[in-house]
Amino acid sequence: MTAALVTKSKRPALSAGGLMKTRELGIILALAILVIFTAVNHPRFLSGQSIRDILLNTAILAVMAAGQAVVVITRNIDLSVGSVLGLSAFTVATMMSTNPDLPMIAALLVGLAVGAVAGLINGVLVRYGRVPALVVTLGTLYMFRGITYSWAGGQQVNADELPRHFLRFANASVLGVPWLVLIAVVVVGGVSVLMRNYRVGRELYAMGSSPQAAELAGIRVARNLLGAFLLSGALAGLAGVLFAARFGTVDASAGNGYELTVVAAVVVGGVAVFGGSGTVWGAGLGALLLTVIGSALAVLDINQFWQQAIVGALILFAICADRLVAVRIARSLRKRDSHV
Amino acid sequence: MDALLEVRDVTKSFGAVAAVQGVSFALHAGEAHALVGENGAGKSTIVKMLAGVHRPDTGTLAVDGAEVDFAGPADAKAAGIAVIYQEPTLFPDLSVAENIAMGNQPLTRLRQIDRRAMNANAERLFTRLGVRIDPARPARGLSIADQQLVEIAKALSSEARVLVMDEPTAALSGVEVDRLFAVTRALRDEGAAIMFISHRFEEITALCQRVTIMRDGRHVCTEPVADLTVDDMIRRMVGRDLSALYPKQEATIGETVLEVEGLSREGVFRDVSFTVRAGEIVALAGLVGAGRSEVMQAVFGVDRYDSGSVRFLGRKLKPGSPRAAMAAGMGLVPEDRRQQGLVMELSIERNVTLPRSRALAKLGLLFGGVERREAASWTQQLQTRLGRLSDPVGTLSGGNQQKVVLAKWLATGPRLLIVDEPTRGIDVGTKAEVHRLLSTLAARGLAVVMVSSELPEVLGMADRIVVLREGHVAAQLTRAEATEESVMYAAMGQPS
Amino acid sequence: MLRTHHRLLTAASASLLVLGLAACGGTTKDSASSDGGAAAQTGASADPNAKTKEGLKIAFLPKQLNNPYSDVETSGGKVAVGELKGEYKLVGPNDASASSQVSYINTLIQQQQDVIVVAANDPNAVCPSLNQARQAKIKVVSFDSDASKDCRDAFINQATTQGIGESLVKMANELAGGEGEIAILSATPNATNQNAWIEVMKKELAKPEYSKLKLVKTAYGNDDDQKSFQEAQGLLQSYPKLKVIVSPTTVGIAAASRYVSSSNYKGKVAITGLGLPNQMREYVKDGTVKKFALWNPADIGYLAAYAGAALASGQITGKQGEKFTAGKLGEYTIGADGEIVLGPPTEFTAQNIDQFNF
Amino acid sequence: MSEVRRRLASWDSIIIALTVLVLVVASVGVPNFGTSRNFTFLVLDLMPIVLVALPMTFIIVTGEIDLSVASTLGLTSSLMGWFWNNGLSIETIIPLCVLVGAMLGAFNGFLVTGLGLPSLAVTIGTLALYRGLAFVVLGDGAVADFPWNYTGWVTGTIGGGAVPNVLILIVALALIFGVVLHATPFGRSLYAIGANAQAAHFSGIRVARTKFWLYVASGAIAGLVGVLWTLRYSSARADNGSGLELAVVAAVLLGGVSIFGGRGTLPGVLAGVVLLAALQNALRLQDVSGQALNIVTGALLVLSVLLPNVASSIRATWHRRRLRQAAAS
Repeated sequence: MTAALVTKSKRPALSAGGLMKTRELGIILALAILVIFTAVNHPRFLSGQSIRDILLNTAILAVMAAGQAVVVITRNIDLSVGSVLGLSAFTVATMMSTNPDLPMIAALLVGLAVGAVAGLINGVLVRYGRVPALVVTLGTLYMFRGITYSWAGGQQVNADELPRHFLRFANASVLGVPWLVLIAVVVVGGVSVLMRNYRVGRELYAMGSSPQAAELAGIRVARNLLGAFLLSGALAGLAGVLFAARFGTVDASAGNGYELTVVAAVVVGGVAVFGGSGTVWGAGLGALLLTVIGSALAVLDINQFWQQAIVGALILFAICADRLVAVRIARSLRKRDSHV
Repeated sequence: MDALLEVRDVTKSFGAVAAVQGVSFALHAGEAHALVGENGAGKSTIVKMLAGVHRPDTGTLAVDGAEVDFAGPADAKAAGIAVIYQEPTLFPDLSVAENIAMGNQPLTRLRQIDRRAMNANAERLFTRLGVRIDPARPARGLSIADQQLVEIAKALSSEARVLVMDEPTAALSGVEVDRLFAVTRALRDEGAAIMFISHRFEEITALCQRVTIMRDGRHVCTEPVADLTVDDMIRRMVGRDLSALYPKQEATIGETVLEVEGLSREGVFRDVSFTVRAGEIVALAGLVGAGRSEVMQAVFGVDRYDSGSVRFLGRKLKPGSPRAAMAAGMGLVPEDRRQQGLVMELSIERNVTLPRSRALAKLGLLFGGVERREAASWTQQLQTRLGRLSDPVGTLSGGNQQKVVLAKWLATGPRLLIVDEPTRGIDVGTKAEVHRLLSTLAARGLAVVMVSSELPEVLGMADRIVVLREGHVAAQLTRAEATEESVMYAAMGQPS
Repeated sequence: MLRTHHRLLTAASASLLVLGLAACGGTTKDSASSDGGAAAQTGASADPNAKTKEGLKIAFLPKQLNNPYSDVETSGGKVAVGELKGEYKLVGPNDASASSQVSYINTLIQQQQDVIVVAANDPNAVCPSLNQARQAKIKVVSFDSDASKDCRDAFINQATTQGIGESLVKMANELAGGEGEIAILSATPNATNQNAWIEVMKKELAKPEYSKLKLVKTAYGNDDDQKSFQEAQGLLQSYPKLKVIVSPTTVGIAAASRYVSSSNYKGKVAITGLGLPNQMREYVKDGTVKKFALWNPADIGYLAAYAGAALASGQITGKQGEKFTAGKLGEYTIGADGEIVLGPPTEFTAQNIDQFNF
Repeated sequence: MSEVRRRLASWDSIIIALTVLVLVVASVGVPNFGTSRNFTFLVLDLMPIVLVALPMTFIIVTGEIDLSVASTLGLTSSLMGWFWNNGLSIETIIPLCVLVGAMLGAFNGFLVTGLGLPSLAVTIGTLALYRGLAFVVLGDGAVADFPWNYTGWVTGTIGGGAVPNVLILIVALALIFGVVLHATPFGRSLYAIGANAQAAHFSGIRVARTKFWLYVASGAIAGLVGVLWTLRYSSARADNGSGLELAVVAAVLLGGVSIFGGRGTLPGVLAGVVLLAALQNALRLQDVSGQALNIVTGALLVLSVLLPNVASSIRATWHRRRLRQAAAS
């Protein structure tokens, strides 16, 4: 293997960082093309109100996508997020309608707590029960939703039952940026930095990249895994509060079927389903892209029925592209190392 | 001199198989200690206990004289034990520098990871090892040698007091081995304890002061290396005379069965040609990573090849189709029994009859214990020790698992049997049985290709030896020409 | 191995084909008559003087459970069943899907109810089950959203289709000031009621007096709060000159009002349609909504329960011209196709809205 | 442990026993449960799940998954309405829909085996794609005027008795799938692929091709169920069967099939389907809301994997403790 020494002197054309950048660049490019095309046909698409609406619609999805991305990076999945959102939204809405004097921060904390408990249950079952995440979260998807339904029993919390300040939170803004959007940016940004620059983040990547090696490397797999599920749950809980504030009407079916949209955002955003690669802010971009597609279709007056089909095609396109890029890089790396 | 690390009377079994039984020895500061034994002697289990992966069933480990109970690898790491495993355990998606620094990344004041310091640190370690690997590239796609070097850098970076190295040199070139030893000696002289596992005795004599020998999961002896000759060590490892292990029978060599011509696959092997005749045992020798298994897997069709041809019994074999190879009369006992040879969760009978289930079916259906009868007959012929045929094959010992794999392929009635590391990880007794079986089969006219890393096995069994180096045929030696030296010389491309 | 597999596949597909072809050769849409399933429930004659039975088991099956409008409707039904000294039961799916409604109808048949009062999620999909119910001597009254007329005994219509369509156009015209673009935000595209009303609206809009009103789009919010909310957004983005959104569904009008009241379209775009006063009060008070209409939904449930009881007691059979008394609401006459019309809708404005609580 | 005891302790026998228990208890304790008409309703309710679960079992046994089945069902249902509106005869439409289903499955199969993409991601993608296309084909509308002799056959019973016509179809297909899985070389190869695809490849099993055909079968059955669903409700709609994929996967896993592949039996799966449907039916007759059933389904699903794991780790602890005691004495 002496030849290996000789060829190693060349710097690689694509470094790890460069690779990841190209992936998110693709989404940004797709976003840009879509926005420009739509705006040329419908200038109002770029009006302040329209951008505000898109960002508000993205916010909830992006918050959930950030948590989901962390779980998927560890080579797991959390299908229960839609149900956790529903549970949290209904809990918080009920609480706020019976205690209208509670401050907004109480609502946020309760939502986070409800989600965190749900996430912790998932994590414990996955880690200590040794039950695959897909099975656990499919099970808790039913269970959390069932709990919400049994509790709500067909009731609905309406906008007029909720305190003003709670509803205003969804539209109020700081320096022109709505709170909802601000929260989403802080969550996606914060989790991105955590995953990129902190030890625990890199350990989560390592766990997804090679679970056995992670055990051998002495990474505290159990703690990290519980943390990942707890984060995903807590963020779904937070999303529940935002949902209640934004839509004002909450019943037991809030967030039904959201899990697939969230997973789609994460996958489109470049997080590999088999873990280890992708970024949280990529997932956030994925959420934005899905929302913009929805809005653009409405504005361009394309039959709204195409929307779901386009989302599906986009997911398939994203994973095909990732696969092709991976194959090409593997080939180029092998060529570089080979001497035969 | 106080013992830095002590292994006290540990036992560990997996299901019915006792991997380690009552083993004790001590590692001292400033000592390089060799652990030798045949494959399957229990060395890797010891390593995994030291690493905190396995907990001893009975017995204890002690660090600095105090008993410790490792709940996981983190505890072992915290106790100052670093391990380089036989198979690299890298994170393919992370950069090389991150792989090395995992767990103790340099931090900035905000407790963020200091990437620049991390990369510089990796660069420094590589310089110390005398290799050049870009610290920022992902670990995915590194060659096996480079992966092993990253592993070594990883262990060095943790500044451990005990460094356990499980066959670190298997994939390395002579220059790289020299560098590694220089670094290791420096560590040893700084007061670290080194545990070194290798099959190369010259490396053991070059590096180590003491040696612990294991056989069949038991401790044989721990003695200064200087007191033992290589022959002593081998005798204690094997526990019997070598010749009995390799019961080579004379066979009449028949017509050519397999012709491999100019077989190439980019980045793996190139222009490999050789022939195998009926009744002949041809050994494929070479270092790990020389492409031996890859060539035979391409011949059998489980892997593809880019150019060249495989002719079997005079007909060109369809590439990339194990099914075609099977139908033509070829069988492959693969290198990795757990991953390639057997389906561990399935029962013994299902495993034995897996390639044959179509032939056993009547009207497309498998009824009335036809598989069990078939499996019973073959496992009996191979004297497999088993409970029930319906037990999962994973409950058998390594040697008996290997017999099941052999049974599975012999049941197909092959004209050519490819055996890849046929005795890896099985006990000495079974080893001899497998060798006897292969000899008998060859004597009956079966053509055998044997890939093996064990020189004695190669020399003891083969009629002809094809030596691969870096993916091409370095030499073809007859039984008469072959010696340890000549084979190693060809395999390494330099005097060893 | 694969050959066997092929054989099995072939065998399986062959048997499927046989299955498909066995029945008869070449039934197409044009040759098929789809009324074979109608239960023969004629012949029975009404006895207007029959005594109203007590202890009737009357079950309500709304489109879905957690819908405030349905809640108000069924609460009226509960009152009526109490007056009739019957047994009231409320069941329903969590999602507004026809298939889950079918399972509930089946359960009600098993439980041997006397009357099923149903709001059909799909007029046809529930038909076979409703007919099974009728064969099991259960009377079927549809309310809110009709099932096919050959699989129920009577239908409680909130108002005539014509009347609602006309009043929706009239309100839109007033709010638009006689000219400009309007859009409709409906429930699901196959919702029976809404589609009938929209049909009438289109006919009305074709009249000369509304020639300056232009219907630019009909959007569908699927009676889902969030979807309706986003559809309202989409309408306003796509049609900058939009003056009025007409939403003939309580979910849609509430969602659209909430969006407009929180956006800078407030005051520029008017919302009207059919809504519940309690849900709309806020938006009427803050000026987003000037005027909307609705009948009293509780009365629908009330009337449905009485109609069911009258059917089960043999006072009526569902034929045109039969009469029965519905408690406090007085006497009703059955119209064509078993339709019973509740009465004209009420218009709500800032002046009168506080008089209503539902 | 003896072989008999091991058989008895396996999850699929537990689930079969549980199913029988639920059926017996419900027949005795729940009024109207044991009637022949309720039996008909029960069979009709579980028909789509049980049929889709057959190929799904095969796919999960090989370690893959197909989440797009319900969308395939929806798309074939939509197409069925569209074809019907365009004047095709029902006898042409039915095989055509099954064929379309097979093609949709083949597309999944190609992406999974041809391009080597993870099946979970692929079928989440086609779940959205196929459902979207279903809406594109038929919009939110419904086509309802299917001929009575077909809709009536699906909802009807043999000779007007208790046995629904579709039960013949269910039994026939379940028999075919059961025999293929448990008594043919093809079935053997599925377990080998699921437990260790590499070893299967080394044993001459054509892993990719096998998986491809499983997706085709899954699509074809989903297409057939799309037809049956449409006929049962005499309503071709784009949203038909939405969410069914989760119910099917839940039933299959509940029946003791390992999500990692290589383990599970068809009788177990059938028991899982019947258990869920019977519970739902019985609870509804008792006026227990469907919501409570969600909790039961979820809990059963998690327990079906959790309990065997807990049992085995308890056994391992005992084993170690015995060894330690033996060493100490």
